[in-house]
Amino acid sequence: MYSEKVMDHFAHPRNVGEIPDADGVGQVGNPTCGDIMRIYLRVKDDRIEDIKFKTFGCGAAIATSSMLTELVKGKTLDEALAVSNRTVAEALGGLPPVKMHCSNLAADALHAAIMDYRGKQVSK
Amino acid sequence: MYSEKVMDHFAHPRNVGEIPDADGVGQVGNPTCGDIMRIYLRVKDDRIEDIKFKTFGCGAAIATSSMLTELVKGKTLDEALAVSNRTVAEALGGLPPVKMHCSNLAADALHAAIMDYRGKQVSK
Amino acid sequence: MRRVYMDHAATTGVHPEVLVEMLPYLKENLGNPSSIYSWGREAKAAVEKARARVATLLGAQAAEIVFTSGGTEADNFALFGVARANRKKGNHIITTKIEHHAVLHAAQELEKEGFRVTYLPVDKDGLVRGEDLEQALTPETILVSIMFANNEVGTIEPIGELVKIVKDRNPDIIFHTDAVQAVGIIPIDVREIGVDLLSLSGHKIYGPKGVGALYIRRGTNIKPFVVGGAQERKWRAGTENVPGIVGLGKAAELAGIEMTERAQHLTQLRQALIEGIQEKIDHVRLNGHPTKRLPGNVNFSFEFVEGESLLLNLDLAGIAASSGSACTSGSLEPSHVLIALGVPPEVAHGSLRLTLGRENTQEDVEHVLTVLPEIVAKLRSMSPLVPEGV
Amino acid sequence: MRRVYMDHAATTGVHPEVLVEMLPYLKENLGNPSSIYSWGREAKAAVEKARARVATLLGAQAAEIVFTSGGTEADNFALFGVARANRKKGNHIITTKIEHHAVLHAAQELEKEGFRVTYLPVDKDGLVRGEDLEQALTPETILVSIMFANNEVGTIEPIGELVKIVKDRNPDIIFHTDAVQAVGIIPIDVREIGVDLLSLSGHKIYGPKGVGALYIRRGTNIKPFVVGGAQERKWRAGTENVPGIVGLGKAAELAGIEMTERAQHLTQLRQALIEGIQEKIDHVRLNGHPTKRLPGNVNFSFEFVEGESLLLNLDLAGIAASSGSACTSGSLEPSHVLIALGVPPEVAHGSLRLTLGRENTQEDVEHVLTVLPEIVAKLRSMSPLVPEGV
Ligand SMILES: Cc1ncc(COP(=O)(O)O)c(C=O)c1O
Ligand SMILES: Cc1ncc(COP(=O)(O)O)c(C=O)c1O
Repeated sequence: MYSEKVMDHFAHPRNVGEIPDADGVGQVGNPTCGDIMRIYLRVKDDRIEDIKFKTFGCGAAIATSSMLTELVKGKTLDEALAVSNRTVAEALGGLPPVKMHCSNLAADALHAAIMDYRGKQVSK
Repeated sequence: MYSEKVMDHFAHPRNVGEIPDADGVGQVGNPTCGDIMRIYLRVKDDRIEDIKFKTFGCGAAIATSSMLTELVKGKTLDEALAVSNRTVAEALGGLPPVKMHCSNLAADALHAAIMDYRGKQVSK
Repeated sequence: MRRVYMDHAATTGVHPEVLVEMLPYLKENLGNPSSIYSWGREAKAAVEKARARVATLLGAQAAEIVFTSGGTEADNFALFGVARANRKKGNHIITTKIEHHAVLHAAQELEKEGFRVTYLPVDKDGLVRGEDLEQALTPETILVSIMFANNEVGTIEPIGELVKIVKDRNPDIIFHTDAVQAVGIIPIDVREIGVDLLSLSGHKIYGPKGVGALYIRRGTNIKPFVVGGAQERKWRAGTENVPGIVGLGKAAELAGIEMTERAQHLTQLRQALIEGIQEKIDHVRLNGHPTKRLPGNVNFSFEFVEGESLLLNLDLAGIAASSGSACTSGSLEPSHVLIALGVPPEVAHGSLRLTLGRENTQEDVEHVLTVLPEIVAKLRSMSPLVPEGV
Repeated sequence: MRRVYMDHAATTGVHPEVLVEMLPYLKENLGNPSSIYSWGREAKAAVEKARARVATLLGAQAAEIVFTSGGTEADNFALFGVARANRKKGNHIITTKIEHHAVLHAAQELEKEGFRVTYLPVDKDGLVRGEDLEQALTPETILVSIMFANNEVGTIEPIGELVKIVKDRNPDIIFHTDAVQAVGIIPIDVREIGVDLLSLSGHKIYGPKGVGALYIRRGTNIKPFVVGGAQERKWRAGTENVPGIVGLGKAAELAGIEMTERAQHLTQLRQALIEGIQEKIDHVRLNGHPTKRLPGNVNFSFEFVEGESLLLNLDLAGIAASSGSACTSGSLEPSHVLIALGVPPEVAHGSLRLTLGRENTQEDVEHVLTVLPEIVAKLRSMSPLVPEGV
């Protein structure tokens, strides 16, 4: 069902956890649908210095969260915003069609986290 | 499908053939239904001295014809009239249900032959 | 790596003795049972022997057993066959919210054809309440279909009592039970419980996949579902799956002989598993009835974790299990059965079904009890749903 | 005693190489293809491999193949599925008088549901005439179902031309062909002939009984027939018959590889049999088209004798054959196919079908040519229908 790359990220997820006092936090999904992703960001000089995630969801949800964090770590926020759910799925070598929609939300969570960060900057 | 007894009469039918100048001939069935039985009688002192049959039909039709001729040979005509299709089927150890009706007509053919004989007697 | 198969409610392997009886019909004897020559007659005799064996297991007459291509076809046959044959008598059908999709989707199709269908609720343990059934009956009701035992949570319904409620009201109402998960596992006597129709499937009882049967009580008004040739006394067309039918017959025979022994073994392992999980893992919920349950069924919800990732981790550890119905693992909806039991959707997502079989051992149970708590802990450490302090 | 099997149109044995590929799925691998753990994934991969093999044989895409429980279900699926899905577009269906009962009885059921069905006649060789089809088409026509090759008399219909007639009139009319007797025996390319639906069955091509498939051209408007779980991309519910499907896949592959060779072998034996019978027995009639016929089909009527007693005598001599359709041997009516060809009923009763297979030899043919004339002579000597002087 899942590619080897997906299974690798699922079995050994990168960047799991929380960042205490994160600069930005974003969450998407809802438990009724079976998928929730939360992304924590540490931002420095407009770059993602650190990123962590917590995910409740299926194999695809966990693997996409992990993959996303690898993809964007060290990127500028604008570069990170250019990463879409599709980019993440492609980086994983594809996902089963049935999983493309609901379990492939990690980029959305990241974007929410970046918005959260930017919102806080403005209100400072 | 058929009992051993049926198969015995089918494979080795008794009294097949014709009686030239028979005293009575009876035929039932029609080729469209797939079964025709013709019975030839030689009658002496109101007894069936000889009996032969010709049958076009399935295994049951041939076996019942053969069985019937064995059952009635030597019997008086009244005794022979008491033999029914059911008697024949029972003497064969039963027939498949689907064959009970259309292929179990030998007694009817015999009855027709006896009627033919009696008719001829009257008109003599 | 130790491989542990605990998904016997999804499918079982073929019992070696079953395979032995099937093989001649995959090798030497190619006969079509409808043919009158020797090969055909031998195949026919084999099919009839299998029919008698299945009938014996159920306390039925051989002529009341019709072979189908599986449990799903048997269920479809029952629902479509009864509804379409009795349309003039009434247009109301009663079933439950926890049926297998083979019944539910057939019922939904019938709704499109103009039938009215009542889907009975169940209590928190998955039991249908007699009062609910009683209230649902109308003069228009022609068919009641209630499963014997649920495939996900293992709850065993009081079918005998439910039949009585229906027949007391109107003996003409046809009662069908999907007994795919119960036949051969727990005792069933069709005369005693009084059902008119009962579905079963080969591959749930160590028979082959692709074969099942519908028990049709003599005199039941039902139409054939698959039509064509005159096989199965015109009840089910199509060249008979001779090896499959022979396999189902043998599986039924073995199930009858070994039922008590198998059930004891399964119940013991089941209790060890249930108690072990409850002891070792917090925030769990046993789904289904605590005692009125199939001997081999364990179904838990683990809060804050999602079922598929649980299954994948178990698979990486060599353990085969399922989350909700195996037949719907392609779906993203939480199990309709758990929702009907009142389990909140997010908890339903975290359900795990472990179904035991004859070859499972105490060691298998211990293996699961070692591996599972670690996996749940790992997933919870990644879950944004875990509240502070858990 | 020499045993000669010449009823391959009724069913074939399982090819030894087919059995070899099936066995792992009856032994070690018990997986349910819907399950996500390793056993399930392996079973799924095996099913998909089989699908690709069947698709290759037909020139289709793998996603266009849906596995069923046999040819009958595939035919029922096509007829009921299309009619019920397209009811709003029209209520007219066209088929022929010589279809298998799996199509005919489905059509009759649909008549009861309010559809109008035209049963096209055939010429004396069993061919459907394009003009008849053309005239039968109406603006209400939603489905045309014409078999690829007839199971009794072996006549091969000009399906490509018939499809063209239909599609030229209205490309939305769905064209189904029951190709159970043709797939794997003669070349078929679904793209080239342009059919929308095509039925096939495993046990006619050295695969197992109880499995078949329906080719569904992408985009065809059809409803599922068996409903329930989400198997076969929701086209056909029910736990997959994994060993059966694997067997069908292998059988399809072998049929593709060996087709030319097998057909040559069969055609040679067929001609020897036809010529031998015509030479040795008087008052015979070859049923079906002299050249447009399946390579393994021989069908004769022997005047003045009845088919069942012919079969029983052949069986006593170790020869397995059939009279009319094997599926209807329980019936007493003369074959509807022969009647449609204009054979008089009493001659139709005397029909014998000998269908050759890959293991038949020249010696088998000679054996039949020795035994058959004696049997016919014996039965004729007992027949009241033989006219004087014959
Ligand atoms: C309760 C129940 N009914 C019906 C079925 C369908 O049976 P099958 O897979 O043999 O079609 C199943 C199993 O999948 C089941 O558990
Ligand atoms: C032309 C034709 N269609 C359909 C069928 C039915 O196939 P099955 O026996 O696999 O259901 C057969 C064989 O019996 C056949 O010859």
